[in-house]
Amino acid sequence: MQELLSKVTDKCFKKCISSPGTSLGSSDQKCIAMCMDRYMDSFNLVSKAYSERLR
Amino acid sequence: MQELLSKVTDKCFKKCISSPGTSLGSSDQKCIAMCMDRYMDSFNLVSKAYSERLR
Amino acid sequence: MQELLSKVTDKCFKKCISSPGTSLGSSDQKCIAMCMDRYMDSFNLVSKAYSERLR
Amino acid sequence: TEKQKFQNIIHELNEKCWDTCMDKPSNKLDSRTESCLKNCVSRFLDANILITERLEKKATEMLNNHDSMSLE
Amino acid sequence: TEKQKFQNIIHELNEKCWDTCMDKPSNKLDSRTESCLKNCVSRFLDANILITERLEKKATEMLNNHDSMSLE
Amino acid sequence: TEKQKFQNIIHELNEKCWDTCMDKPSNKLDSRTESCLKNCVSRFLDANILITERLEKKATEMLNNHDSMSLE
Repeated sequence: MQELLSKVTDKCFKKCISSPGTSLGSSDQKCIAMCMDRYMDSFNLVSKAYSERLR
Repeated sequence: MQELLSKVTDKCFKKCISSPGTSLGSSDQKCIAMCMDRYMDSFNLVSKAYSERLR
Repeated sequence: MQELLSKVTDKCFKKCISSPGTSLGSSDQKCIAMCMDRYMDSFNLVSKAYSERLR
Repeated sequence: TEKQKFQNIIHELNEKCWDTCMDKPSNKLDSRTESCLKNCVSRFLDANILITERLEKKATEMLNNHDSMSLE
Repeated sequence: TEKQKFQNIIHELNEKCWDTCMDKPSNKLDSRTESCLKNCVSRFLDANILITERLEKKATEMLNNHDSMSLE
Repeated sequence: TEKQKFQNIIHELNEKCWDTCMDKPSNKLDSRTESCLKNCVSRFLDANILITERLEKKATEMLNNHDSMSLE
């Protein structure tokens, strides 16, 4: 969980906040929320694909 | 050896497979083989250059 | 200190020496010196900003 | 140690914000880069809080729906 | 532990394939990104196998030619 | 061990210089890439020496001025 938190923060900060402003605007927040959901989708998909290949 | 395997895979995957398809085509395979040989050339050359500077 | 040395070398080599030549020219040296000073400025500033947020 | 842990966080944060904010290094830290670095630290912490809360919410939902739904 | 090792591989693989496949995050994982992620995992494992085999072959050759040739 | 430490340095240095010098891999290491790799190692070590010296000088200055100036 700690690992996931750190990776999501790293990846989604890069994707969503290219030039940091004085506050986290609502579009930044939306981007971060979506990015986090997609990162977890990706993690599940990669996990499944890897397990299937191992069989 | 484990370290070399992991670095070669990382670097050569990035160099040779920018958009992964449904199989590893022959040109991808050729690129990976060449990339691996060059990575080992580079490793030997860097190792030699570093040793010479230390002397 | 060891960590700082390794990070400064990494970041400033990338910023200042994009195509390595046969010697470290005076402009490269100047760039590296400035880059190192700015990296330490940045470290102090980030450290201060982080401490202030924690309060 | 605590101090070491703090130093590690600063090193990592400084690396990220340096990559985000620093263009070519010059004689002095200009005000634009300075603002960018300060904002970068604050926005990174904001993002971290947002993600932590959302992650906890999702973990709780998963636990609650454990019987009726699969993880997927 | 075994489970921890598996998790670490997935974290690393996911990071690589995220960087390769994900453009701007949207409301849903679109089918193009989904295919890309699946293919990315498979191609990465293919590449890993190819490189492992070639590395073993080279190591064997080196051992066999040990007397007549230098490593260089 | 010493040998392991040496290997780790070479692995790291090779990664950096590969990223700096290698374009698309070809049948042979061409002379331009070869020069770039050799120069990359030497320049990296030059830069490392320059930074180490400067860092030591700064650390000494800080210690000497400890009473009259704050670290900022």
